[in-house]
Amino acid sequence: MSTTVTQPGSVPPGDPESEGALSRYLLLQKAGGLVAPLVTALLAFLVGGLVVFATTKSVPDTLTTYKAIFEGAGLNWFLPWETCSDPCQSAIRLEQTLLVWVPLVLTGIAVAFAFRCGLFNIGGQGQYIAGAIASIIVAAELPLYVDLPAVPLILLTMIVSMAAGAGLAGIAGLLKATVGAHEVITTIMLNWIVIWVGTYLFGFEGPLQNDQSAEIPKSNDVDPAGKLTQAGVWGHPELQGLPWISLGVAFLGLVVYALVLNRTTLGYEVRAVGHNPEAARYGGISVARNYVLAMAIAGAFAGAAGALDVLGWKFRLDTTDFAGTIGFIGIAVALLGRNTSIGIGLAALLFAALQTGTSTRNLDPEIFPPELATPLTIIIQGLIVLLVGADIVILVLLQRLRRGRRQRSPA
Amino acid sequence: GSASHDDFRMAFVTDIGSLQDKSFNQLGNEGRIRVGKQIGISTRVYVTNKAEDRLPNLLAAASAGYDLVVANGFFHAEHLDTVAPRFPRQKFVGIDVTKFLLPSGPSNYTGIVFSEHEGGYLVGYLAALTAKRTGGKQVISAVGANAVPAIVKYISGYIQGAKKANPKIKVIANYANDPTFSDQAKCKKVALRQIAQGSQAVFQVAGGCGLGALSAAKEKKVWGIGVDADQSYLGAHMLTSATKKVDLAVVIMTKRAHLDRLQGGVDFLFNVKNGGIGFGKVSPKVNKGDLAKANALKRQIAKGQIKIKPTIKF
Amino acid sequence: MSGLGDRLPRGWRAAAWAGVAIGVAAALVALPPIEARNPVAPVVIGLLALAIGIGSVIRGERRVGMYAVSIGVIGLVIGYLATRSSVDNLDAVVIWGALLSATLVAATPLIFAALGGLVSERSGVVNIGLEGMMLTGAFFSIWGADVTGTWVLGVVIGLLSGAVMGLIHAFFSITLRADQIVGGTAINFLALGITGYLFIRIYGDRGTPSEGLSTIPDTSLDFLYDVPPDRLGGFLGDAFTNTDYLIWTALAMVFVTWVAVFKTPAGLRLRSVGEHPRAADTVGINVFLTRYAAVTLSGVLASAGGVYLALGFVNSFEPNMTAGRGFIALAALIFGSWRPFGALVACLLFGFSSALASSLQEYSLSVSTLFEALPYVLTLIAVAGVIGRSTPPAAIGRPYVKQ
Amino acid sequence: MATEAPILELRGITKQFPGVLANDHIDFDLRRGEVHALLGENGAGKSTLMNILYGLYHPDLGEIRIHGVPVRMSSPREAIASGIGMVHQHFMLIPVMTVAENVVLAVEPRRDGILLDYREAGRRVQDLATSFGFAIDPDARIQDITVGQQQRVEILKALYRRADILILDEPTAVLTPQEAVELFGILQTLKSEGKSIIFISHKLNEVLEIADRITVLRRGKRIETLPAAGATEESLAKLMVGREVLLRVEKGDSQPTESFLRVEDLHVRDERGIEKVRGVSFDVRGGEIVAIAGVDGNGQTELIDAITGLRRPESGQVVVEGKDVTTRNARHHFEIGVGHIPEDRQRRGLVLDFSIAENIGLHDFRKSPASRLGWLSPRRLIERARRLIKEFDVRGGGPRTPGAALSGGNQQKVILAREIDRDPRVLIAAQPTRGLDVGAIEFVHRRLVEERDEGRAVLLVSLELEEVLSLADRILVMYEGAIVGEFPPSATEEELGVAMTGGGRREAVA
Ligand SMILES: Nc1ncnc2c1ncn2[C@@H]1O[C@H](COP(=O)(O)OP(=O)(O)OP(=O)(O)O)[C@@H](O)[C@H]1O
Ligand SMILES: Nc1ncnc2c1ncn2[C@@H]1O[C@H](COP(=O)(O)OP(=O)(O)OP(=O)(O)O)[C@@H](O)[C@H]1O
Ligand SMILES: [Mg+2]
Ligand SMILES: [Mg+2]
Repeated sequence: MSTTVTQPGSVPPGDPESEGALSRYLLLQKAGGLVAPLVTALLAFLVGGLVVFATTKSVPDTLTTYKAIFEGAGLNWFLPWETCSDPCQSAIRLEQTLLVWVPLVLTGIAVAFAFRCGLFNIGGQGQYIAGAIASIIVAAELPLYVDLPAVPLILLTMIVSMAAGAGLAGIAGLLKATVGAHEVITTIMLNWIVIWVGTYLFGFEGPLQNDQSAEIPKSNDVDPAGKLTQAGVWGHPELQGLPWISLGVAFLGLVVYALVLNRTTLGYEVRAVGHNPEAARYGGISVARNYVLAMAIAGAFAGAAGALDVLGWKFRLDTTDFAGTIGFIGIAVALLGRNTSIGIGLAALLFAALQTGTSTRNLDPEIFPPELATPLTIIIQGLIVLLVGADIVILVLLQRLRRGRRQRSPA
Repeated sequence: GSASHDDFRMAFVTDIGSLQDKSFNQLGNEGRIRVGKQIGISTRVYVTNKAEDRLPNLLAAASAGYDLVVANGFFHAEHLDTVAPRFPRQKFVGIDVTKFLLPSGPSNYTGIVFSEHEGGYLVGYLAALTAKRTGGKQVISAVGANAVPAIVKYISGYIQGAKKANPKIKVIANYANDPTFSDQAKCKKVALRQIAQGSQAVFQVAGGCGLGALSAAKEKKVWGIGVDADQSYLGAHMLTSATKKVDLAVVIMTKRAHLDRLQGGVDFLFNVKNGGIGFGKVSPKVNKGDLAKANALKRQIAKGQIKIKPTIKF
Repeated sequence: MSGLGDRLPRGWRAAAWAGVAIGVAAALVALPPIEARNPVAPVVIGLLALAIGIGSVIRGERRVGMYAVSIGVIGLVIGYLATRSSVDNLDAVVIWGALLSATLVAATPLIFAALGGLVSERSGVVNIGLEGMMLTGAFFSIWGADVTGTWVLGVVIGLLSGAVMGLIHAFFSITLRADQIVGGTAINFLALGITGYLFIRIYGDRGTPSEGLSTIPDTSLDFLYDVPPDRLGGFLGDAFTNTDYLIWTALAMVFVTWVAVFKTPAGLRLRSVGEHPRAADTVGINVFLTRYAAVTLSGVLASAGGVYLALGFVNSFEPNMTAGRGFIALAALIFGSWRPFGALVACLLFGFSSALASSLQEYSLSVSTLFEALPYVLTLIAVAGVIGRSTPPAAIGRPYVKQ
Repeated sequence: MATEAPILELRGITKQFPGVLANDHIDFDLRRGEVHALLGENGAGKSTLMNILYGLYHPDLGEIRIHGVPVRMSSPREAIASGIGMVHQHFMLIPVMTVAENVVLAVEPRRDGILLDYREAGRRVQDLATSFGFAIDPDARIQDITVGQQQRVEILKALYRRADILILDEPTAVLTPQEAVELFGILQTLKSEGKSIIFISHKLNEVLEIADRITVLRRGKRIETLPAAGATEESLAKLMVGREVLLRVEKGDSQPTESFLRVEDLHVRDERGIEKVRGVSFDVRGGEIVAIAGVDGNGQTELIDAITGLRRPESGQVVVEGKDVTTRNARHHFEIGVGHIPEDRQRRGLVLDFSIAENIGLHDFRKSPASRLGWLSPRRLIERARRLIKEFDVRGGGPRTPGAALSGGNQQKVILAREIDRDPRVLIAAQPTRGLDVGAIEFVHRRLVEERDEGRAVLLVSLELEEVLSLADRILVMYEGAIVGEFPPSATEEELGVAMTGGGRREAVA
């Protein structure tokens, strides 16, 4: 696969023969980049089927359960022959899936971006919460004192939330850059610190606890002007519909991620530092600055996720929100998506679909006991992540296959 | 019931926490199963795993046409307020969700409120009496999971009850601060510290986490007091349990709805008087006189002769 | 030009350590049993420690000097705050025996898991699956004790389950050369899912048995209460009578791990594989086997943390009962620079501050949630201010490819 | 010299790598007590052959016999058991461990059955070293000792395992002339003890000096095995490359212009706070090559780091074209026209996972045409890379090929292309030919002279005296952080050698 256009008379640099082995390898890697996760996911579902089978003890029931998971995620909405009654259940379910997809994409990017700079950001959860808390402060508390129209309020909220996420992650980046503190420690610690601060703020007798019902550990509601639902939703605005803005921001996030990383000097620096900090330094790139910057940018993505959830459908925070796992699943999303934009988008869809698809409202309790639904989800997630690692096997198999074919076909 | 109710169906929506939380989710679910068998109706449970599940679960239950949808836990307030008005021909019940939390005031909604402080009062009273009889440093304690309304009410009642039995008693109240309600080690450590401060009885108000507190009581040979369900099965160290009969509430509401006698737009109070709140099996080692006093107190509370503040500062 | 030795005189290092001790003393004078009520005492003593620390730093003893500076400041602040607080509250918060006991209890699962991480990471395999390995150990120890009727077999089964998780991690990260972080993440998911699933299927409604479950017995050290004087006896009794065998095992394992990793041929080989697998290979060490053994052993050690938590401490199992301790252990391991005693110190610091955090509730229940952040804030400060960079084994995270 | 049956025979060894036939039916034998040199260009297959012998690679075809008995080397363990020891091209030492730990690894002396007896280990290492006549501190950490000492540790490792056959893969590539001489002394001792040695090198003079017999490989094939006596450098070079090679650099006289780079009383400390550069002053004018000669570890690395903005000097001045840049960072240096070919191409010179095109943009990706307003233009990067790949004859890949996939020599060409194409006024070249074969060295040398002739100021730092003598217009000798003498290119190796080891100190010339 050589797209090289050579000038007449000139010898192409690295002639096809010598480039052959290498380009074949690279092509394979690219193919593997798409094929392997797909095969992985399929394999994981097959193995997960064993768990379902062990539970239901019948093959048809296993298949029914899988069908229910698929339809529960609303993925059948995409099937052309699927008809949709009113209210369209498959649409509502898909909407729920996408509602989870949005923050998963953004926290996935938060992990991936740091990864590309050689940093392991376990702090996606904390940065997400920081963004959510900040958006409550701006969109629910601030309007009590100042009247702000919708557009400035929403913009301000988004900016402050992203800054909150960026600031939190930036601390980890700064500590890494200045004293060399390992980001795994600092992000874990910061996660817990934010969780407890949030619990304090909105908890019993906390400073930001709800004004109306003083005994419930939740925040005030987001000002109506701050709700993203005004600009239109997929579904009903009050029924946890998916704001188009959220969907748009998630897509935009993926595009921005890919562009920043691959098409900007900033991305070049980040990747250089990620691959070889010493060479980057030699190349005049400030490693410390990039550590801080990469973490801050990563945190901004996670912070945006928190803001979109609060402004888009949560409208308030309560203390149970802090025990969530969005940020941690973001790690799995980044890993499965191999830190690429498209990969993250697809991996997030898979994990989101799995979450909504296996919720008890979608599984028939007669067939699959509702109390086992949660562990089942987690087991399948684990299998997917585990088998991501096995992709080298798939790669090697593919390589063998291709080589075999090549040898058989006449030159 | 009449023929028109033969296809009556009921759904129960849990709050975050497992179906086996040994606490309000589990109790509510047991109520659902029991009432389903008793009056022969079909029922279904919807488990809430994450905050974003609450509304879709309610909506799914309502859309599926369940005649009665019971939602567990006060975090459902806003969502009930959204869903109930959309399905006016179906009934909605919210446990721990007073109707005042639903601004639109739907007429097909019935709130259920428990007087946990009465239960706390009773077990606090019994614990203090028992400690008095044992002698020594007069200290008892309570371990709450987090500062949420039901827990605050339990502990407030507990303190007042203990002081009623012995005004000089010291009551240590701590939170384990375990949002997951499952980190038993945390509750156990808190309880151990309380016992080191001389506590003779540990009241757990922390669901799954609280089992750790009871384990500390067992190990240190002091009294343990269960919560919500009757936890006397945990062993001989159990003094008693403060019971909150969520299961009973589910059963009663369902039966009423089934007979079409469920009144909307009101709150239903469960307390000592109507048996929704009380104490469970009492250890046989407890002095009979003390038990009699506690039972007498219970009757007084039922008659409204004793004022218990739902929340006090502690 | 004078050599390195001349510029770092031993005297200043000793002085710096003395500064650390004085810093501790600044806090101690204001705490029970001394309870000085005048803020001058802790402030003066704290400033002394600070001065010594600064002096040492200027004289070139930077590391220990910084310890003295930070301990001096912390001692000063704690001491000052203590003199401002009521004696009642102080007495309720600072029960040294109970604090120490709670510290040990909180630290023990972390110690096991951190040692597990150490063995694996010293061989070059990142292990962020510690959390999952702990959780499996927790569940299977309870299940084992329940089924076999004896805690000994419960412990064995719990440890075996950890070994299996370790083997899975080893297979994927060594044989299949999967990304080690991916493998560890998967282990965490799988453990959470599998233990949750089995717990519900086996123990559904009532939870793991409470009566009749054979659990790890406590060491009976009641005689400690009789040690004179009364105060000391009370302290020792409060601190140590509640300790079960696994607490002592954990402390012993720190020493054993240190000897095994740094003083034996096997340890040398283990470290060589983690530093430079190709070099190890060229002298005939089997890199794969060494790593397999290390990761499996890592699973056993980490699961011991879970075994202690479930079968040793709370005597029951709840899904997700490890609640993030595996990650804290990982942080402790890094904090301690991949050294057993370093990790021990980190675990104890963490255990102590979380014990302290929950007793600080005496001051205010409504902000008790904020106190919960104390261990994390302290760890962050320690890492940022004093510990700084810690160098991991050179080959960590990289799969070894034989030619 | 022994003439009995060979103690080691390789027959028909063949090894295919993806795309490369690294060894093609190679025969080789080794006699007792001889030094047998293996000679060949980069990539000729020398290391591959030895790795097969040592059990690291498995041959596709062929047979290994020791004392006439066929053996299967499936891992280094078998090789060690057969009495083979190998000093690898890239040392197999663990930097954070001590000399003793490295030597005894896997064959540790024990105490009480389970504990490692460190004292015994240290003693054995000490004894062994003494008996072969070299000094080493068993308790020193590898990362703290010089490369020459590290090599001795490698030899000790083999001897400790009672090796009769010692393979040395390019042992002198990293040594100073003095160290090389010492090494040859050691090899003579080993020979007299009856050990047999396989000696791999690109350096023809060394091979002629030390070897008894020479086998030449070219492109995976054995070309010839001949006795050293009677061979000449020219004849060997021709056998290696397959054509006539210019061994001396052709260059005219230099026409120096004004000073482009001036260093004034520079003091630099290393990471551990030790002063490695102590008051160095010199200047380099346009159109001349100034070489800094010296034994490794005498402050060259720190000096270059300070001059290129990678390390903040303690005091003193660095002036480029009249501008004081002492406190400016690396990026600033590159921007005002300093080119830097770094010492360690893999660790520093290249981002191995980046493509060639991206690597070539490492210094100017921020500027047009590589980027505009922060936006990269991959197309322009690739165009430029394609041009330079052709101009600098980089083989083994196209613009999108990752740097890691290139051989060492080609990696160096990529760096050279990047640094020279930016048209720097000052070009700093540190060890630019380390590990390269004669063909590649010839290319690099020619380019450096060309750059000089175009009026650039070239600062060459090299451990190779031959290189220094043939390229430099002026030679500065660095010893213990100071310039101890300046020499003209007509100086002899002996003169330089004396200065480099601290003998006959002269006042530094500004
Ligand atoms: N990932 C890879 N895929 C295919 N070939 C590779 C890969 N990595 C390295 N190679 C090949 O391996 C060789 C690199 O090995 P090495 O650096 O030992 O080369 P060398 O023989 O020393 O060359 P030089 O003479 O330039 O130093 C290159 O020829 C390259 O083509
Ligand atoms: N692991 C490998 N994978 C693919 N190709 C390899 C590998 N190792 C070596 N090669 C290729 O095999 C050929 C012989 O390499 P080898 O390292 O034996 O050369 P060499 O003679 O030792 O060169 P040098 O003088 O640079 O050390 C080279 O073309 C190299 O690119
Ligand atoms: Mg070689
Ligand atoms: Mg080479």
